[in-house]
Amino acid sequence: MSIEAKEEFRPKIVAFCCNWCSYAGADLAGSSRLAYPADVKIIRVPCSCRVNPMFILRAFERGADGVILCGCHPGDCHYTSGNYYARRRMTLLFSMLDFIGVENGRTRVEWVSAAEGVKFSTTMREFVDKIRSLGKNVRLEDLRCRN
Amino acid sequence: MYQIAKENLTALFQKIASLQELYLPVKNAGQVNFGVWSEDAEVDLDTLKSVKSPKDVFFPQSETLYTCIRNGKKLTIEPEALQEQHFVVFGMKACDIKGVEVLDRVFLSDPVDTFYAARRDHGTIVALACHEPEETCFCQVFGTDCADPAADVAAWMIEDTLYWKPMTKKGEELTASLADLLTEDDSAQEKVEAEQAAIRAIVEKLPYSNLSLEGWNGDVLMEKFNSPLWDELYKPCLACGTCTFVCPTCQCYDIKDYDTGHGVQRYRCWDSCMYSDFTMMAHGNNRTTQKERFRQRFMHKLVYFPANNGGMYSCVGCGRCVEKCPAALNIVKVIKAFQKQGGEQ
Amino acid sequence: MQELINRAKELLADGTVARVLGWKAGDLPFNPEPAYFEKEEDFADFVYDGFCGANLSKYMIEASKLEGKTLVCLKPCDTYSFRQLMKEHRVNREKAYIIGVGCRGKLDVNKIRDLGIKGIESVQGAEIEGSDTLTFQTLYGEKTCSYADAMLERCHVCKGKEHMIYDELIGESRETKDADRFAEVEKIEAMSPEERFAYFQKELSKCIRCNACRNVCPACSCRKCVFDSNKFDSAQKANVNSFEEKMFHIIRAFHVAGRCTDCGECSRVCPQGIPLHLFNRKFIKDIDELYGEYQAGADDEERGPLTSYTVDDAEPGIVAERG
Amino acid sequence: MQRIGVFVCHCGTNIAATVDVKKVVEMALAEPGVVHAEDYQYMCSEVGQEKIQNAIREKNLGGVVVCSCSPRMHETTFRNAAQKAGLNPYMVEIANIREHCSWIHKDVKEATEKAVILMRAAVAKVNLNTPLKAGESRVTKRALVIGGGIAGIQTALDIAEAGYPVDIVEKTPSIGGRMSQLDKTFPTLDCSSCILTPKMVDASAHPNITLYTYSEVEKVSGFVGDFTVDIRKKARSVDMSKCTGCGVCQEKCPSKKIPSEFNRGLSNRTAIYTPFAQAIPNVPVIDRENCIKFKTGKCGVCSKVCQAGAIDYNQKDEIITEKYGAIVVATGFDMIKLDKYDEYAYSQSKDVITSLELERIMNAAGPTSGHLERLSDGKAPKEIVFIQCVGSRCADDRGKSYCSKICCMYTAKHAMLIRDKYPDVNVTVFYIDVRTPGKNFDEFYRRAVEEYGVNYIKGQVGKVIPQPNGKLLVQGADLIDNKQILKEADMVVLAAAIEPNPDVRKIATMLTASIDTNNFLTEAHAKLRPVESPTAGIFLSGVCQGPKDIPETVSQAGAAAVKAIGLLAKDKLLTNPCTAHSDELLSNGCSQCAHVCPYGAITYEERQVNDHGIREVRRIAVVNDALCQGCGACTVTCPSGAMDLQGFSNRQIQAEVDAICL
Repeated sequence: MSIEAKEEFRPKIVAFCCNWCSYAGADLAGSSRLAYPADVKIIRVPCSCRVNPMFILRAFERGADGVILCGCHPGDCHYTSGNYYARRRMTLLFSMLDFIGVENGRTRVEWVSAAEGVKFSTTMREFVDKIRSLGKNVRLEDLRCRN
Repeated sequence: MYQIAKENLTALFQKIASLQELYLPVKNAGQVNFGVWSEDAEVDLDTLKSVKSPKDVFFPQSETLYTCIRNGKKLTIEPEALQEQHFVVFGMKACDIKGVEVLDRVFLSDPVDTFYAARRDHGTIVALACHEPEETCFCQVFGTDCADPAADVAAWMIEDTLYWKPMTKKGEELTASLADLLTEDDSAQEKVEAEQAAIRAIVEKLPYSNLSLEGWNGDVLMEKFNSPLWDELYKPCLACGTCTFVCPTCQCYDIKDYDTGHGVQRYRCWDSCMYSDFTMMAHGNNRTTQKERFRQRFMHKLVYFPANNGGMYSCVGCGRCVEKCPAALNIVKVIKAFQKQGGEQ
Repeated sequence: MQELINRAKELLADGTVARVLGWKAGDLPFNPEPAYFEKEEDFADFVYDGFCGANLSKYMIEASKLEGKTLVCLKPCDTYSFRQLMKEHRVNREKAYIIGVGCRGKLDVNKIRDLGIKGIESVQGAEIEGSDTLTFQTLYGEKTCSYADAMLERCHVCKGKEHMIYDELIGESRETKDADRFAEVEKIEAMSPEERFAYFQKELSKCIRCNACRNVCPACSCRKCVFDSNKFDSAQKANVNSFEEKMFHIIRAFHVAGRCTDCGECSRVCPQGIPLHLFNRKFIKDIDELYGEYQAGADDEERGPLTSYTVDDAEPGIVAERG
Repeated sequence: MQRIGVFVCHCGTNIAATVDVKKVVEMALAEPGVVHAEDYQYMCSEVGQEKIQNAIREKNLGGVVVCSCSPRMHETTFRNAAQKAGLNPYMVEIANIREHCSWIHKDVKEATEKAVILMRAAVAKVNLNTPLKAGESRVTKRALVIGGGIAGIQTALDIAEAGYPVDIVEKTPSIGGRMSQLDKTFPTLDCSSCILTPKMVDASAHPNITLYTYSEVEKVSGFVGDFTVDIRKKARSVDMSKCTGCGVCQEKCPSKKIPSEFNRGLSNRTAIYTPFAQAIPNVPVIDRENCIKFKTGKCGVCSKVCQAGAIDYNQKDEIITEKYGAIVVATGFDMIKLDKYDEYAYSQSKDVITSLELERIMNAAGPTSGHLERLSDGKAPKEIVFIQCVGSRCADDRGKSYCSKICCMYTAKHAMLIRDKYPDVNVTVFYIDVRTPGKNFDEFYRRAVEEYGVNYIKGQVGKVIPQPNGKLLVQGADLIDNKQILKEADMVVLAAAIEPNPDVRKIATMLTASIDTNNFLTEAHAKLRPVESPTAGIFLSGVCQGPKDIPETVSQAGAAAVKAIGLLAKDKLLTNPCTAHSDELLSNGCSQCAHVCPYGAITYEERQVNDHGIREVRRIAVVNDALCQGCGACTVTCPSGAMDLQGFSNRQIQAEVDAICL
C-alpha cells in the first residue's frame, strides 16, 4: 500500500446550459454564492434542443469525464417545445451509451429554472461527486488527444 | 526443407514472438484478419482469406506522419519514428504476396516512401500455400501459383504437419533462430509436390481460372476509357470503400490532420477512389459522378498501372472484392463485360 | 419469377414504365446484382431468387430523377424503406411502379460459408419457390444445408409478409420469423457494463470505415453525410478504435433513429460481419418501450418519435434507474 | 484567425478577489490569435468601454472577449461599445468569470485556472464568429388585448389613449370580467359596478377600441410587430346593428331554466340573454345549446317579439383576420373547482358557498336581491363561518401551492359588510395566516376584528358536516388555544383558491408564450420585466401572470399598455440575427426540421443547385429569418448538418467543448 496520498482526481465536466433558464439558474447560484466544484465548466446554448449528441461525444472524445445538460423545466421552454425534443434525444443517446458499456452516471440531464440557483449548485455538486466516484473516462476517450 | 507438427505451432509462434513481433491470421469476433500474435489470440490458419488483405502490416490503414504540438503560441514538430523492430508475417498467401510486389512498385520507386520501406526492410514473410482454393479465387489469371508462394519462407500445411522452406537470406535467418523447433525432413519435398499437384488441380477447376485479360493494356486506354459499358456497370455501386479496403493492392491514401487539442497529428489513412471526396480539391472534384469514380478503379488496376509498370496488373486475383462487395460488383464482372462486348463485336 | 418477367416486359412494352429495377444473375451462383432492364433482351439475365437480398428502395432516389417511371421490385421489408423515403420526400411515388415481390427469406452466403460450404459451383433450392433444402455442388463435393439455416439474420425476425406499398403483387410470401427481434439486444442489456463495453470494443475494432453500412442504408440518404462534410470537424477517415468507430456508429444509428425500418442491410453488407443492426434495434426497442410502438415506414403521416414528443415522456434519468 | 483582444474585468473585488486577473491576462496573451489583453477594474464603466474601443481601433481587433460578469448582464453593453468602435457587435463574446467562477469558488488557484479555461473557450468561439447583421421587420400599429375584464379594459384604454387602435377579444357576451360580479371592493368598500361600468362605457365608446365580444382567438401566427390573428366571432344570433337592447326577447323567452353563469348558477337566465344589466354591448346572445328553436326547430318567440327584427337564427361564426404589432394577454382567473374538497360539504349543502357566490348574494342585483339568506331555506343566517385557504397554499396536489393573495382581504370585507348590515349575525373566520400587505390593508383587517367584532380563529377546519336540522357542524382547530372547536353554523363560506382561466394554456400555446406549472404565464424576468412574456411582443396584464387584486391589476394593465405602446411607437424592429440557416448543398429536403420548428419558420422550395458541377433541382429547406427565434431544434434534427445556427454554430460550440476539455 502506498503511503503517499494519491493526487485527487479532478474530473473534466462540461455543462450545457440553456440561455433562458439554466444559464440564468447558474448565474443565480453565482450571485447567491452557492459553491460547486470548479471542475464544472458551462457552455451557453440557446436551448437544450441545440445540444447535438455529437457535442456530447466530442466532449468525451476530448477527455471529458462527464457531460450534463440543463434546460428549462418541461413545459417552460422559452421556445415552447425545445426541451421536449432534447429530452427524447438525450434519453435515447444516454441509453445507447449505456448499451455500449459507457458508465451511465457520466451523462445527466437536469431541468433547472432561472429561479433554481440552489438546485443548480446541488445538482453540480452531486454530479461532480458521481463522476469522481466513477473516475476517469477511458471508454469514450480518443487516445490521440492525450498527448 | 523443414517440418513442424501442427500441434507445435503454438510453441513456434511463442518462439518467434519472443524474438520479434509476429503478425498472423487471428480470429476476432468471428472474422479473420492479420493481427499481432499474443497468448490469447485465436490463430486461424484454416480460413483461406483474411477479410482485409495483410497489406496493412506494411501499409497500415492509418499511421501518423508527424505531430505538431502547440504550447501557447509556440509550435514544435515531432517527426514519427520509422519502424525499427524486426517482425514476421506468418501465413500470407501467394496472391497477397503478389499484392506486396505491387505496393513495392508504388512505394519503393523514387521517391521512396520511407515509412513503407522501413517496414519492408524489417519484415520477414512466411507464406502459406493455399490448401483449398475457393470459387472466388483467380490468382492464376495473373500468373500466380498459389501452390508455390514466393516469399522469405514458403510453407505448406499438409494434414497435421507444416512444411517450411526458407527461400531468402531473411528466411534462412528466421529459420536458424527457430532451429530447436523445426526439424529437417528429407521426405518433405515429395509430400509438398503432391500437395502442390492437388492444389493446382483444384485451381484448374476454379470458375474464374480461365478468365482472359486479353485487350487490357495501356494501348487501349482511350478505347476502354470511353466505352459506353461504364454507363451501365457502375449503376449498382453504392460508393462504399469495401473493395478498396479489402484489396491487397489498393494503395491510395489521404493525408489529414487530427486536431488533438494540443496540436495536430498529421496522419495518412487509406482512401478509396469510390468516395465522393476522393481527389477533392479546392475547386471541387474532377470526377463528379460515381461512374467516373468506378471507372477509375478498374482502369487503374487493368490499364494505367500495367501501362506504367511493364505490364504488371494491380489486381492479383485474391477475390476479396468478389466476396465482399455489397452490391455484388467486382473486377471479374467488369473484365467479363468487356470480354462479352468484344465477342459480340 | 417468369410471371414477374412477363409482367415487367409487358409494362415496359406498353410504355407504363421506362425501365425495370431488379436483379441480374451474377457470374457465380450466389452473387446477383441490382440492375436496370430497359430492353426485352436484357431480361435474359433477370433473376429473382434467394440471393436477391439487396433492398432496392434506395436506388429509387436516383431513379426518381430519371425520365419516366421505374418499375421496382420490392420485397415486403423493402417497402417499409420505400415508404419512409417517400415520407422524407427522397423518392417520388409518381416515378415508381412498385411490384411487391414474394419472399420466403433471403440467403446469406457468409452463413453458408460458416457452415463449411466452400468452393461453390452451383446451388439448387435457392429459387423463389424452391425447396427447404439447399444443395451445393462444390469443388470439394456435394453439400447441403437447410434453407432456414442459411437465411439472413433479418429474415429470422421478419416484419411480416405484407407489403406496405405497391402497385401490384406478384408471388407468394412466407413469414419466416422464428426468433424474437429484441432477443439479441436483451442479451447484451443483461451483461455488465464491462462486458458490454468489451463486446462492442471487440466488434467495432474490426470496422474498416468502408462506409458500406451507411451507403447501403435507405435511411442514410443524406446528400452529404456529416462524416464526409467539413461543417462539423467530424470528417475523419482514420480507423482508430479508441473513439472514431464508436462516434461513427453511434451517431449513424442516432441519425437514423426513428427512421430506420430495421431492414438489416447494414449487417448484411458489413465486410467484417459487425452486427450493426444491434445499434438500430436498441433504439427501436427503447422507442417502443418509452414512446409507444413505432415502425418506421409503416405509414405516411405519423411523425417520427424524434420529431414528436409528449409532455409526460420519460426523463433521461430512466437509463440509470432501470440499470 | 481573428485578431483577438481579451479584456479582463476585476469587477471591483467581485472577480479580482478570487481570480488572479493578471494571470488571466498573461495566459490570454499566450493564446494564438490574441494580440491584446488587459485588465481593468470595471470594464462596464465608461473608462472600461473606452479601453475596449481604443484597442479595437489601435490593434485592429477582429474579435473581442470580455472576461466579466454574466453575458445576461452586460453582453449588450459590450456589444454596443464594440459597435461604436466599428466592430460588428456579434464579434464580442463574454467569458462569465464572475457568476460562474469567482463568486462560487474560494481557492484563488482553482478559480484562476477555471477563469483561464473559460477565457480560452470564449477565445476559441470568437475565432469562429462571423459578423452578423440584425434584419429589420415592420411593426403593425395595432394591438390586441385578449380578455375584457378590468385588466384588458384598462390596457386597451391606455393604448387607445396613446393613439393606437386596439381590439379587445372577450369570450363571453359582455366585457367586465370578474370585477363586474363583485359587490364591493376592499379596502374602501366602494361599489364595484359603480367604478367599473364607466370604464366599460369608455372602452366601448373609444374611437380607437374595437370590441369583439362572444369571440375567441383561433389562430396566431407571425412574430413581434407582425402577428396575424384569426378571431372567431361566434354567432350571436342577434344582429348587433339592429338590436336596441330593449330586453323584450329575454322577457318572452320560454326557456328560462338555464343556470346563470354571471350569478354563479345561483339564479336562472333565459336562452336569449345578456349576462347582466350593465352588459356591454347591451345586445343579447342566443345560447344555442339551450334554445328551443335551435334544439327542436319550433318556437321562434324572440324573433316574433323583436320589433327591430334583430334576431337572426342563420347567423354563422365569422372569422376575422387582423394584423397586430403587440398582443396583451389579460385572460384573468376563475375559482378552482372544489370537487377535491369534499370535506367542506360544498356539493352536499346549498349553504356551503364560495366567496364569489357570497358576492352575488350580497349584490342588490344578485339572486337574493342583496338579502343575506340561506339558499336552502331562505332563512336569515345567524352564525356564519368563513374558511380560508381552500385550495391555496396547499402542500398536496389537491390544490395550489401558491397563495391566492386576495382572499384575506375580501373575507375581511365580507365579514365587515355582514356585521355592518346584520349586527346580530356572528361571523367566525378560520385562517392559517392573515396576510395584509398593501396600503390600508392591515388597518382594514383590524377594523374587522376590533370595530366589527369578527371572530378570527387561527386554525384550519377539518370537516363541515350538514346536520339533520339544516345546520352545518364545523369541526376545526384553534391553534393558539390548542383546542378542538365544534361550531354549528347556518352558512359556511369557502375562500376558494383562484387559478388562471383554463383557456390560457391554449392561448399560450398559440402565442408560444411560456406558462408555468400552475398555468400562470411566465414573465420575461420576475423582477425586471414583470409584464412581458419571454416571447417578444406578448405582454401580460392582470391575474393571468399571478394572483393580484384590483389596484395591482390596474397598475399592471397600465404597465403592459406602456410596453405595448413602446413597441407600437417603433416603425421597424431589429430581428435577432442568431437564426438558423440551411446550406443548400447539404439540405436533403426531408422535412424533419420543419416538424420540430415551433415557429413554422422552415419552408421548402424546389431550387436549382450547382453541387460541384452537378446541376439539379432539389428540394431545399429555407429558413424565414423573421420567424426564426434561434432555438436550434432544427440543427440537431438535421442529420446532414445542413441546418446550422448563427452565433451558436456547430463549430463554435465544438470549439468551446474542445477548449474546456483540453
